[in-house]
Amino acid sequence: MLEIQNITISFNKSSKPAVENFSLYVKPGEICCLVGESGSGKTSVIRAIQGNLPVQGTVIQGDIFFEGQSLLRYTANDWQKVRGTEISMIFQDSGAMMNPIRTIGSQFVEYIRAHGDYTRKEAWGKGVQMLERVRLHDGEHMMNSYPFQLSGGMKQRVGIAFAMVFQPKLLLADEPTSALDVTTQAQMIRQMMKLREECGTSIIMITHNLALAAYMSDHIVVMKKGEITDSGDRNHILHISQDDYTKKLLSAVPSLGGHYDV
Amino acid sequence: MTKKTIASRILQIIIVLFGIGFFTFGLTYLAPGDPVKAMYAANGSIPSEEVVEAVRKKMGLNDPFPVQYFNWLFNCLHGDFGTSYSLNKPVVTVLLQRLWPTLKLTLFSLILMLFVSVPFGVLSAVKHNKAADYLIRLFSFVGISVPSFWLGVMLIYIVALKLKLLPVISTGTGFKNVILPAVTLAFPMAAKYTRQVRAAVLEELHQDYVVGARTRGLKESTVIWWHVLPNALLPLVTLFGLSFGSLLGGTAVVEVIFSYPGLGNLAVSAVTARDYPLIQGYVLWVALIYMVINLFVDAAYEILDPRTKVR
Amino acid sequence: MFKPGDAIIEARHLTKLYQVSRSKCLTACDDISLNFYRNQTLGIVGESGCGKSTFVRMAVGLEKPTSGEILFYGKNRLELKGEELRLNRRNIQMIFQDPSEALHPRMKVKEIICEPLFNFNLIKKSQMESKARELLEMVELPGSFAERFPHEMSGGQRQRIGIARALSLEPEVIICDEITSALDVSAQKMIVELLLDLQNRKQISIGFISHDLALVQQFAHQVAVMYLGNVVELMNGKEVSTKARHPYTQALLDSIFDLHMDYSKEIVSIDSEIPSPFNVQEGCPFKERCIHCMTVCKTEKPKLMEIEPYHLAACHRYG
Amino acid sequence: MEKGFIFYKNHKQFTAFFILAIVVIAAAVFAPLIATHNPYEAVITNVEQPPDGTHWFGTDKLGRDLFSRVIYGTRTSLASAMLLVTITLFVGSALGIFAGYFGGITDSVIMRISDMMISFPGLVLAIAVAGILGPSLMNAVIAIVAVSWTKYARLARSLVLRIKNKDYIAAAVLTGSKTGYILKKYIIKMTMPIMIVTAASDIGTMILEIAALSFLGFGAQPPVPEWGMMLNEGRAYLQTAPWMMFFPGLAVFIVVAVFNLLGDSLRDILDPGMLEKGAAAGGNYAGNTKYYDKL
Amino acid sequence: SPAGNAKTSSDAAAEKKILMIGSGQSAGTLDPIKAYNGWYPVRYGFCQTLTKMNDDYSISGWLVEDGYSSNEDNTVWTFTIKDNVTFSNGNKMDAQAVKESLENVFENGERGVEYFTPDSIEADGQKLIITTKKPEPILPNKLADPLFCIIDTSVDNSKIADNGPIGTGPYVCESFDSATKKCVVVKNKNYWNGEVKTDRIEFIYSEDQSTISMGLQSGDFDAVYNVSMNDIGTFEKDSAYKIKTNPSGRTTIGFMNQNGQLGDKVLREAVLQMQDKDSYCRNLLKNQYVPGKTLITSASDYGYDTLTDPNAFNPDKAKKLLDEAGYKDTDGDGFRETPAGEPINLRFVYYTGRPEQQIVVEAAQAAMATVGIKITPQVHDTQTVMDMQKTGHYDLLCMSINIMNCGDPENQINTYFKAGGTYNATGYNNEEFNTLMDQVHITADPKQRKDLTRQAEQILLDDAAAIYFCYPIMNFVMKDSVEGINSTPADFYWVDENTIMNN
Ligand SMILES: Nc1ncnc2c1ncn2[C@@H]1O[C@H](COP(=O)(O)OP(=O)(O)OP(=O)(O)O)[C@@H](O)[C@H]1O
Ligand SMILES: Nc1ncnc2c1ncn2[C@@H]1O[C@H](COP(=O)(O)OP(=O)(O)OP(=O)(O)O)[C@@H](O)[C@H]1O
Ligand SMILES: [Mg+2]
Ligand SMILES: [Mg+2]
Repeated sequence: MLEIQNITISFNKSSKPAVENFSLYVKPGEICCLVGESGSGKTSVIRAIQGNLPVQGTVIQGDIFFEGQSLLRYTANDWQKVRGTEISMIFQDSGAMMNPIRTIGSQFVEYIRAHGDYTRKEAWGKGVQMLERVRLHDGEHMMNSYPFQLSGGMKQRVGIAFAMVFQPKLLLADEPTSALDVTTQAQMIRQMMKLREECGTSIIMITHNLALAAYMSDHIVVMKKGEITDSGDRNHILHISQDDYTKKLLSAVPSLGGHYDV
Repeated sequence: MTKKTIASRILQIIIVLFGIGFFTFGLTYLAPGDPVKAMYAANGSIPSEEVVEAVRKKMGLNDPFPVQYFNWLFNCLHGDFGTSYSLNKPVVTVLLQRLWPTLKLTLFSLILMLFVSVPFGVLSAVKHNKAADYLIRLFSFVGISVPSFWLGVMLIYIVALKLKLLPVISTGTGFKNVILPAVTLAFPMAAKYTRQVRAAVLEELHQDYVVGARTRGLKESTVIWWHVLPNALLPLVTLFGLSFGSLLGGTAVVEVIFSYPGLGNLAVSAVTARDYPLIQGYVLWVALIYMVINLFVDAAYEILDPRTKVR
Repeated sequence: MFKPGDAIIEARHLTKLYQVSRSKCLTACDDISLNFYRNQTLGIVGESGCGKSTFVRMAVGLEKPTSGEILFYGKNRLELKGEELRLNRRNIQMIFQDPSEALHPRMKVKEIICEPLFNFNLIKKSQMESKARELLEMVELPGSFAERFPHEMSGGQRQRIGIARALSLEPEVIICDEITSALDVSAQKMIVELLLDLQNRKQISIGFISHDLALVQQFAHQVAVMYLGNVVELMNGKEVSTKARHPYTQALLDSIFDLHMDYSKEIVSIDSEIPSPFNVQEGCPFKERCIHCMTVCKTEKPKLMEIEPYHLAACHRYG
Repeated sequence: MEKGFIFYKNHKQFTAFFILAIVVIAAAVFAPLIATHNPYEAVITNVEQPPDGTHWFGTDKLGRDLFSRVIYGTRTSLASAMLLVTITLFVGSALGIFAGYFGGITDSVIMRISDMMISFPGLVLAIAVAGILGPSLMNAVIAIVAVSWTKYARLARSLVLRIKNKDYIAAAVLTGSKTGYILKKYIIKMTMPIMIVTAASDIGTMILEIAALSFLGFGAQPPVPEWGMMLNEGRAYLQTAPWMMFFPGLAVFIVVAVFNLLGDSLRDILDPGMLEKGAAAGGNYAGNTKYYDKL
Repeated sequence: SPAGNAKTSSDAAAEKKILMIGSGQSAGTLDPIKAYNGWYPVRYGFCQTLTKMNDDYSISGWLVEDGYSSNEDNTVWTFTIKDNVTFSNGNKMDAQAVKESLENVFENGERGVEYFTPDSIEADGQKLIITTKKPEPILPNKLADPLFCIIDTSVDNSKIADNGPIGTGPYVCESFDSATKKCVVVKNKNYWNGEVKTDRIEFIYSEDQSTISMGLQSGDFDAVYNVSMNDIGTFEKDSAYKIKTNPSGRTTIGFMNQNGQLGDKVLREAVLQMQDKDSYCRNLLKNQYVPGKTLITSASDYGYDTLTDPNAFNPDKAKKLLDEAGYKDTDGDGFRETPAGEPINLRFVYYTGRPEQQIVVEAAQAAMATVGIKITPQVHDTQTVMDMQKTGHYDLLCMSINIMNCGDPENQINTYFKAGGTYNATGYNNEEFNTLMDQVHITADPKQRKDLTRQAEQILLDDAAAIYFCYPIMNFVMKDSVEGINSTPADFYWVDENTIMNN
């Protein structure tokens, strides 16, 4: 489905690349989590897949294939077609990703109609339906709300609703829960898992919560300083891996019932 | 805006007007020169001391300051701003005569300014650091640095005198008469706003919601016109109201150059003639118009920006 | 262990209301009583906006409570004013959440950490360098950092500077408001270990605020769980994962992803949103989201009561 | 020296404009050395001469050398603009900082006065004040100060409000800093750079405003060489002696341009985003500061 | 056909004769008695006065027959009103109408008494008898002032300020905009003195001199009143325009306050001898001003040619005078101090209203600097300058005075130079001069009046009393095709029934 072949991403010719020799293979319906310390290049990878690197950033080596086609050779037009339909994205703050002075509904309708042949009314109905699927109970009311009127958890669920409309083949998520409280985080994760079940969507998610990654994913990639230091399934990472960095990360995660030696 | 905020704003306007009234009245009270003599001088005669004294008494100029102020205030509240020394007419009549030409000029130059600055500002931001951007920036740069009184004179010289395209004198009532003054007024403003629009659009282009809109696969034109532009122009709305106000005042220079029969021109001659009632009336009026316009603009802003509404 | 006599600060019935607009009143803290004991750590957990920061800001004297009192060794600290208050401040220090916001961007590290000492005339100008080094050493940073500016350091390093500044006055109580939430897990671990080490050496009282229950219960002697401006449960830190009684605490525990959890289990979560803190209605604050909600919960607000030794909960089920 | 070079490399634009500004200031300071003639010396037999080898910009209606008058005009304009900016900066910042930091009744009083001033189109008040006090350069300066301090007060206040709630101020309070010390070390230290940059980029505008007032006859008085006044004098000679209008106009344009460019590049160095909005907030009407208060 | 259309429209333009006149002066009211500049009803051709001032400042009848007369002591004047005069509304103008019009001036206006105070005005058919309280030897002169223009007071005049008066002139007011001060006048169909040649005249006002001359160049105007000295050259060179000029009754005077350092006659003489008035007028004022010499303008025969100025331009003599009197630069600042060692800094006050003032003041300043006398020009508004003149708070003060405003200078000379004159604060007081002026007042014979006045003028010259800088030349510039517009010393007679633009 998605195959990243040995890419290197550089922001600055003279300094060390932000991401080096990164490879990843994602099967349909697979959930893959990227973990690692801040600045290790996780976001850069996701943005590269999205064709949305900051202007200075370029993929200087390697290639990314989506459904067998090289994403790096996509034109602006190609991107416009694939974005939001086959590849969707959820951000840390979905609210900020929406126009602050327009209602959720108007943006939802605009989005749906940009990619499909729907009347305004059909699009609206579809939007309401999607919002209710992510358990935002009063869909109509949500559609008429402005982003700033919603709580963080609601906004994130609206973000998922947006990402789900066109049943994307690939969902990219950059720390979608890190700004949320634990209870809301749990709601959110449940929605994402459901999306995978219902649409067979593959998910690549960035998180710094190792336990969360372990719970969700079929595949975990540990990154450090732009390189993959470890990767494998949950069992491998939690119990088998001998990688120092992985071990260090695991030991730092606070655990219920655990105690510091004081 | 809720009724309460509107009411409080109106109250604020009234308080400010009182303050301004007190301020201008106080200033003219303290100003050198005798208003009676000034009044006579404006009529070309030199009164004897007895006449001056008699008139002072009649006009209440010998009363203590608070009495004078409250008399004046009382009259103002009844719509009587006194009689202009130099024009021998009620201040209100004079101001009303000049109001419309100035409003016309102001509105016309604002519209002109918008038609230039919005497209140019957006173009400049979208073509950031490309040739078009540099060209527009150069234009706007010249615009903010060139003195309008110089520009106006040059426009008269070239457009009216040499090319004979438009009349030299702007005293008439026709549409043609307002073009040159409006262009002179609009040019520096357009330059300023082009910069503002550019800066605002550039900033908005870096906002997360633009990334969001793009990741949803919206067309770039949709992103610019339906997402970026409304957000960029919104904060300019308030600024716009302010400009309207400063235009009302700033027209003085341009009106003088073009002999345009507006409020600014009137103010300048009122000052030269030391026509205190007229100066006071002018200042109060312009402040009032200005504040009312700003009230409307702020109300418009609140309607346009949903974030200002309470949940 | 938590004898009232050992308390350095006793916060009694602190309430804080914010008048947001004419008609709207926000209850940030509602009748909170918590004590800070010598050589003990009080952990405070709760979701964002539940009033944790408001409480500690009142406790350190950055904010005036609407009602209630704060006793410092039995004396009401709220009555202090002017110079007296300033001199008293050195006893209670605070470390802030965002390390980049808490340091003057245009002051050098040595100036930042020695500033408190100059404020109380504890050192002379000439001693600045050596004192700065000493403090940096204490927070395990090389002495060369004295010459740096805040932006020349990483988040974890900056947070250490914050700690050094707070400790420079050798306070009796030090309060940490989510000091690790801007850091990644490894940095978080190091900071927490450093604090505990300092507590061991200097017998200070620590107030540690976090939204991460797992983190807090690892080292706090006492844990207070807050919900919508109220303390709903107060218990021994070691017993959180086993003895928590309040339905909200349990919901929190259920929502936590833990490395040692059962990965096959379904996630349970509260589906509703946290109610608005404006114009709080009567009854238990948790009533809308509680699975055990009873009729009494809707009308009567439960009091925080001792349900077993050193374990308090505010729930009608244990009333 | 080394440092200077590095600065130049990092801020080429700024350095270039800074040098240009220095050139302009030097022209003002060394006007007596640069000027070829006495700017006041009237040679009655030599009036309205077009530019030539001896009179580079020609002569004016009294046969005075226009080049020398334009050069001396730099003095007048710069001196009054600088004076204006300095007074406004200090009065405005002081009041703004005071209002922002102490809040309460001080804040209300200062801000209400500022509301009053700001609900005035600037030039209107300036005309009124200049008219009432009588025309002179000093009165023009006073008039413009009277209307422009509010902008600075508002900007300073909003900056202070922003800083005031920062944790580092809280930390300073907690660690026992005295109020005076906090004001000096924190508030003033953090606000002043922005205030000064705003002031620097206002110099151009101020020059234009003074020139405008002089043009209307409410500013500099003859025979003082001042550009606005020279332009007004030259207007009557537009057809017979266009150079009387051209060169002072060019001088205003160049100097205003240089200071605008300097201000712009200074902003770019300091913080591109924040000042634009800051300035906007400074000129914003009382009722609607919400959006800008975020700065 | 299109050509035909074009022809008809141009025919229409030719048929309806329209004239555009630009001016830098205007009034805010058309009521002749309300404002000091109430002469617009006459300028715009609505109204006429009983008498008229001729180009040689002599007076002749206009609405009255020429043969008016007075009694012995000039207190009773008898006029005969012309028989065929009608107001523009068709009403006949008889002595009764004139009487009412004149009474209106004194009843409703404030300025009448500045001219004369009537004891009674009697009307008898076409005969008008005015009796005054004091002797008024020059009453016919005074009646030529537009203040005394004759209007029909029998109609409702409450809106006279905006609608214009009903007069006897060749035009009637169609519209007047007091904001723009634009006035449109149309032909008076009932005009008493023949057919009016132009159908419509628009008077357009702009206070900016250069704008007005540009308007003439661009074709916006057909004629312009008083093109400024800077622009007149452009029209002189261009044969498409013609220029009518006339020397006016005005004098630009520099008063010297003898209560200060200028009390020393030597210093005054030096100041006078430094003034190169010929050069000022030639180089700075573009020959649009006549170099001054005597108080009364060269355009009248009050002795400009015959009197001698002992202090004519002579810089060397001035320098010698100062040196000898002990004016030396003792402190080395480049300027002389008084013999007593006090620094000299003479404040020269002027106002902006008249373009030549700033120029002559600045020129005088520059000239005095060359002999080491420091002068500081100070500009104020007219009112302040008038106040200063009254109170004497100045060293030098520049003022432009229309000495000949009534065709006779007596009033003005007394005001400014006689001891006790309202505006004489210079401290000038010469017994001989005062006696001469007293004599003038009771003299009716014009020739004798002139003689006496000349003698008084010579005394002023000998006493170095004031600087007479120049006399302005007024002009009317028009397209070559315009006829019937003239520039006159009286300055009130812009248009008449013969005014026309030929195509
Ligand atoms: N626009 C940019 N210009 C230059 N360098 C950049 C840019 N964006 C990212 N980088 C650099 O690339 C590297 C990787 O950044 P990236 O944002 O991908 O890390 P991350 O793992 O997502 O970090 P975090 O967990 O903090 O989000 C970092 O060293 C960063 O400094
Ligand atoms: N100055 C203030 N004015 C009005 N409301 C305030 C103010 N400060 C805090 N609040 C409100 O009080 C409530 C408690 O805020 P507080 O900062 O104490 O929460 P918190 O538990 O520290 O949250 P977080 O985990 O996000 O830091 C919130 O709803 C907040 O919006
Ligand atoms: Mg990232
Ligand atoms: Mg907090």
